[in-house]
Amino acid sequence: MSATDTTATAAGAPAARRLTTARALAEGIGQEMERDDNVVVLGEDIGAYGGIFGSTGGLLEKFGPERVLDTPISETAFIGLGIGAAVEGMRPIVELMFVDFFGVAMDQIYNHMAKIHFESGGNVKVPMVLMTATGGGYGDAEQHSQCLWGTFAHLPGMKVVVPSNPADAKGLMIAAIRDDNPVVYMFHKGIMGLPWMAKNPRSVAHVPEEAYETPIGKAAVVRPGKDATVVTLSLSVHHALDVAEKLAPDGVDLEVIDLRSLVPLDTATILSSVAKTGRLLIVDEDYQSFGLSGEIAARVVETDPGLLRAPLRRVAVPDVPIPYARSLERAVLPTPERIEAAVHDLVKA
Amino acid sequence: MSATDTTATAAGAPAARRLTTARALAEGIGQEMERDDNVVVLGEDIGAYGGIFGSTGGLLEKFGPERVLDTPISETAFIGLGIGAAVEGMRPIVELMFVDFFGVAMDQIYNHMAKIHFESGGNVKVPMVLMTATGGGYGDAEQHSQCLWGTFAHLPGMKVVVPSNPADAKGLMIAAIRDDNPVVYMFHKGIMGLPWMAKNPRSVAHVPEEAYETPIGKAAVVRPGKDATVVTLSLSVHHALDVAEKLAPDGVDLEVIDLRSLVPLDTATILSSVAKTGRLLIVDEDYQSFGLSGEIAARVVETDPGLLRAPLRRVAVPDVPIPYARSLERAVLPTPERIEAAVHDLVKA
Amino acid sequence: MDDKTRLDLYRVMVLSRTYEEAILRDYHADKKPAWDIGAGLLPGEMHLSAGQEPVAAGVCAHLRTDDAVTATHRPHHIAIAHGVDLDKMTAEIFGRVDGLGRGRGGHMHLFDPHTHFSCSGIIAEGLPPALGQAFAFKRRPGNRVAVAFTGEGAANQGAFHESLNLAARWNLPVVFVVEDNDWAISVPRDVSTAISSNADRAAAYGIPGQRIEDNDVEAVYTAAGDAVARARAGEGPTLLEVHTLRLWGHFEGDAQGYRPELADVPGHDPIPAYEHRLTQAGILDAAAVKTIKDEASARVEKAFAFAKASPVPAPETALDYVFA
Amino acid sequence: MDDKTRLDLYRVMVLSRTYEEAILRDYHADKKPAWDIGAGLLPGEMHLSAGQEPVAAGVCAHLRTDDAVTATHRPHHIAIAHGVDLDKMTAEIFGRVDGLGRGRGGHMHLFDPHTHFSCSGIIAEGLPPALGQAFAFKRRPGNRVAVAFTGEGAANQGAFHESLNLAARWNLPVVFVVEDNDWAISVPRDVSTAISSNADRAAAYGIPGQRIEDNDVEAVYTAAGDAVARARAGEGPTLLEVHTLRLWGHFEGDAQGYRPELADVPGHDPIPAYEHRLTQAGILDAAAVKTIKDEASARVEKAFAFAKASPVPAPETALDYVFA
Ligand SMILES: Cc1ncc(C[n+]2csc(CCOP(=O)(O)OP(=O)(O)O)c2C)c(N)n1
Ligand SMILES: Cc1ncc(C[n+]2csc(CCOP(=O)(O)OP(=O)(O)O)c2C)c(N)n1
Ligand SMILES: [Mg+2]
Ligand SMILES: [Mg+2]
Repeated sequence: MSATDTTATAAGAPAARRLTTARALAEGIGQEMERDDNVVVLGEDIGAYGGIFGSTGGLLEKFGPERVLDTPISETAFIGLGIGAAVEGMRPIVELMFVDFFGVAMDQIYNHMAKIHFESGGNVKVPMVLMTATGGGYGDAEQHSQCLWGTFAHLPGMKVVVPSNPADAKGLMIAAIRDDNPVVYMFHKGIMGLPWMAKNPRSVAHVPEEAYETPIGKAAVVRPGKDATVVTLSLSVHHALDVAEKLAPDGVDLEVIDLRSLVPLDTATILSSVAKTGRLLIVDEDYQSFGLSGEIAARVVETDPGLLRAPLRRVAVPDVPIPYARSLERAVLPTPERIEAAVHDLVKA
Repeated sequence: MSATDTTATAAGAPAARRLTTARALAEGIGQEMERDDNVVVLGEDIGAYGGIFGSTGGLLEKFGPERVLDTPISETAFIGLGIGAAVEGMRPIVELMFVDFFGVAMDQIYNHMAKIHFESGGNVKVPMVLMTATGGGYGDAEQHSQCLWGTFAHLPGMKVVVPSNPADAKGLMIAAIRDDNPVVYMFHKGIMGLPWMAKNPRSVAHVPEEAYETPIGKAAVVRPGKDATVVTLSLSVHHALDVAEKLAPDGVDLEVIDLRSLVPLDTATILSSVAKTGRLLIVDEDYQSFGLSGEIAARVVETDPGLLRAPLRRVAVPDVPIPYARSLERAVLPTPERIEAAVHDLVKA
Repeated sequence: MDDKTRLDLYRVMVLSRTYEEAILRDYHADKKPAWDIGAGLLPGEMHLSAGQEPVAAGVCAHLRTDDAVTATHRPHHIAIAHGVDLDKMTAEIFGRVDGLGRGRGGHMHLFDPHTHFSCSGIIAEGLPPALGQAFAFKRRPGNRVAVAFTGEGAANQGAFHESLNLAARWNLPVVFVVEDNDWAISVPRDVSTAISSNADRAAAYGIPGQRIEDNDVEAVYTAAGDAVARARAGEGPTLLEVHTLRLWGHFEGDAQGYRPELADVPGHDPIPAYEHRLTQAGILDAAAVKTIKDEASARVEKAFAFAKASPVPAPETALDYVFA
Repeated sequence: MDDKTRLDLYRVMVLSRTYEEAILRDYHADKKPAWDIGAGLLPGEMHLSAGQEPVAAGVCAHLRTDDAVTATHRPHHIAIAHGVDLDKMTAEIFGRVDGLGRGRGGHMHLFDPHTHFSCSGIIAEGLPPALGQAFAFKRRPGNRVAVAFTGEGAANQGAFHESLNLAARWNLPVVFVVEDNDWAISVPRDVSTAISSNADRAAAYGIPGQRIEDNDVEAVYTAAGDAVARARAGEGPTLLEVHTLRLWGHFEGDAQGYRPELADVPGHDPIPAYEHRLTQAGILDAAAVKTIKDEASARVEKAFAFAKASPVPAPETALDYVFA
């Protein structure tokens, strides 16, 4: 698809400066590249194309082919190359075009990138960012629509961050680049504000001009509420907020938590919210079983099962590959409709 | 290591016929190969060597190199070959020597083996068995000691079975071969009864001579009890049983559930046990977070959080790679000591 | 090469092109005014094969219905040349219940047990399953073969190497066909690949390798004939690379700003060129061209009508077919 | 080739062999009577390099401390030849706090930032990181190089192909060294590999490839010298394959029942052979041999003493070092 649109600057004050998530992300990378020569970007179609989802738009023009490198379709080789470069003190950002492709290079990722620091007893650091696109909802079917963050979060040694909006996308990328650990940075295509994909209204928003870090490991309570807690992340945050706004007039007051990072997971924020509301809905676009939603449930009940005054509710992909036909894809994704139905169960339970 | 020991037949009655898990597994494969020419075995060192962990001992001698094939170290190619052969109606058993190596071939496994049936709308079946060794406890460190069943169970389209003893190992293998779906068969090295590894006493036991199926998707209550439920699998079943026997005299009566299969997961058996005991300990040799233990917690509390009269306890690998030094490895594995300590917490809570 | 064969090659190329033009039309028709990849009758990525017809036509002309073919994310021309049912294929691309996969798979996941055709959206990962089909064929009567198609960009993926070595070592009846259209999305072949011809990589596996230049359907036909014959005769795999042309973008919506030679591309369209060649040879004339194109249009229209008349899958069936 | 160089090669080979013999002793010492892989001072798999010393010695003789080396599951001879601190390496293999990885990694996971040495237990997966080290070196002064070692079995793994293509295309200062010891555990090279020399695979990447026969340390030295010089000069990667010998089992405990030529193996031990050659050449005599072996034994004894004196890691520290 054609490169992402340029900054949509609202008339006047830079305070009102609005960017798409894709632009904010690329801006964060660019600012770190200016600050530190060791930051380079590698991947497929991240140069002239600017990244299939716009994550590297404008970087080649600005930093040249020595620091923004298009690779062959050899994920094992170029992700491993990133690891070796990081071991030697560089800070590579390597893009895996779609997270769905992890299976061709997972050994470098989980047996090397994630374990070298531990195996070396802390003597070797691997400060790299593995950036990848996630998610469905646009008809790309089984091999191009997955989230899979549960798969990465299950394996020790890598941090996992998942932004939901432009400001966090920039701040989490800068924090990831500066982190001395490998960080898997997972952006959902649906939050990028791409000109060629249905945009959620919050995919273009104010982003501070200067470089800043959004802390890794800290969730955000994006909507305070008292009746029930919705723990979610990425594109689903926007569905949850939309449902919350829709139900507010009926007197249903939802608290919405945007996890922002899975590893480390901000258990404290989840627990204090559930302690307050006594009701928990987890909304996750990854596969339901053996993943994120289960882990959150466990963290709550290993603290105190009494916190839950109603049965846990989960809205996730029901352990089925993402089908192509829209009617089927809609049925398995965590849509506002499914979230609303779950909230009704939860609050009347 | 040298091939597994031969059948240890107890004097007299075939009823008392005792096999190691490795022998029972190989016997199950052999009986199916006799029954059906479409059953073949592929993998590294599964021919003359008989499988590094004895899973194919004696099969080359019996069925020859046309049906028992040593492969190059090309997991993507030979697992994919298994898929294509299965698509054409064969029933290949493909061994991935250690599950730790999944990362070099995961795309064939999860994007192809597991999804083709769904993508084809049920028109193409992939009846293959992916057999792999799991687990640590013998000093093999970060890249050769993992369980990772949570990783496979999270991804839809493959059944996942995990035997804990000789009779189930044979029955689950036969059921897996006859199943029209891809089945990931994960055996722990510590249950195989290998002559060169510390044996647990239950790794040599009676195994019926004839071919039989152990149903996939059905857990076993291996020890009934009333005070607390221990849900576990694979080698940890034996640690749990040992702890249960040790604590019985002190009046602690544990119910131990051997899951045997993760996909499908026998939620009903777990729920009825927890409904009875009100106390749940999950023992899992896989990484703790975002995996099996969380999923079980979620299934309980989405049914009824009131079932849990005490906080959930988990004994798993605490989100750290498996270290080499024995002192450290012991500290992270679900040892009887850690299980016993958790049971004490659980029953006095 | 006889006239009938040449006409058949032309016919297949025309049918394939007519098909892609029809998809192109419907794909964009209802994504306006604000182009949205997820909108309309045909959501998702759409990789069309215009310009690459000579590869599919020349290779598949040698195949029987019971031979296996694995294709890539750009599969339509290959499916058509191998004789996949056009109605069911189109219904699948439209996500309907009468599709090859009952609407589950879509355009990158076409599975036809009848013609042993399949494809995958993951680069080079269609090769290993082709080995397995060849492995099964080798153990049964019929001298069946498997053909695995892939792009030149895919030839740098590990699966390519592993598959060629294993096929060669086990002497499997497989033909590997690399469609070199010069581009992997925005990355030119010389940026990604250390050598100029992937056919030279055959030597790394001790098998014959041949590169066919100029997108020449008859040269493809000849080379593929030898390769398929070798495989049928039990002489093992062959690697072919065809220098072909990506007439359109990588996928629909690709502005191709990265593509310097864009202006010359239409001038290299292989179909008018072959039409001219056959006309010069006196095998074709304007009337025959019109008949062939009309037949193609009629066949494609019928397939599209079938697809559009087929029901959309019911949401309640979304969980079906995960397991057999 | 001067005498000093030849003596140094011999010295490194002897040190490496002396080291492996000491590991062998301690590995089996306390696994009796019922041999248990998990028991004793050295638990887990143990892959020893006896017989392969000529490869490590001949290649690493050309390296500087700040050049990078990645090795395999069979890393000791390479680590020794590259000058990894023997005390810390031994402490790591014994799982002690003074080890290279504070006892976390063990014998397949040796990381030495000082000599830029690392290894991995996953086949062929040590190659991609070597590319990254070379990539970093290329952007900095010093003409540093990276050498990636791998076995002949590993040459059929996808990572091998991807790494050679990328290194060649980006003209990285890397030398790939394939140790062909004829076996991948129980699978002979001709069962796994479609061609007889992996050096021939260099042509698939447009880089020089050379096979060195007869486990000849001096031939390795010469070939590696050229390869390292090319890399330092910015002329890109080279692929070398050395026909070497696995003198012992794949790992300790391997009965090698699958190995027909087992009886002849000891006769091909490269160390007595080189000793003889240097003696014939008048460079070595019995006294010199004794001195060199005594020095090696003393060095190894010191390392083992250091290791055994180092504390076992405290269980409370098991969760350390997951993150920086
Ligand atoms: C393993 C993997 N990596 C990356 C992609 C994304 N991708 C899809 S098509 C494509 C380019 C393929 O180029 P080529 O093989 O030449 O085929 P072409 O598109 O030119 O027909 C890429 C990189 C993928 N689908 N799978
Ligand atoms: C990806 C992967 N597959 C399989 C293994 C198991 N394995 C360890 S060593 C080995 C044989 C390696 O042979 P080769 O590369 O020739 O090295 P050698 O052992 O002969 O030194 C195998 C198959 C592994 N470690 N990694
Ligand atoms: Mg191409
Ligand atoms: Mg070898």
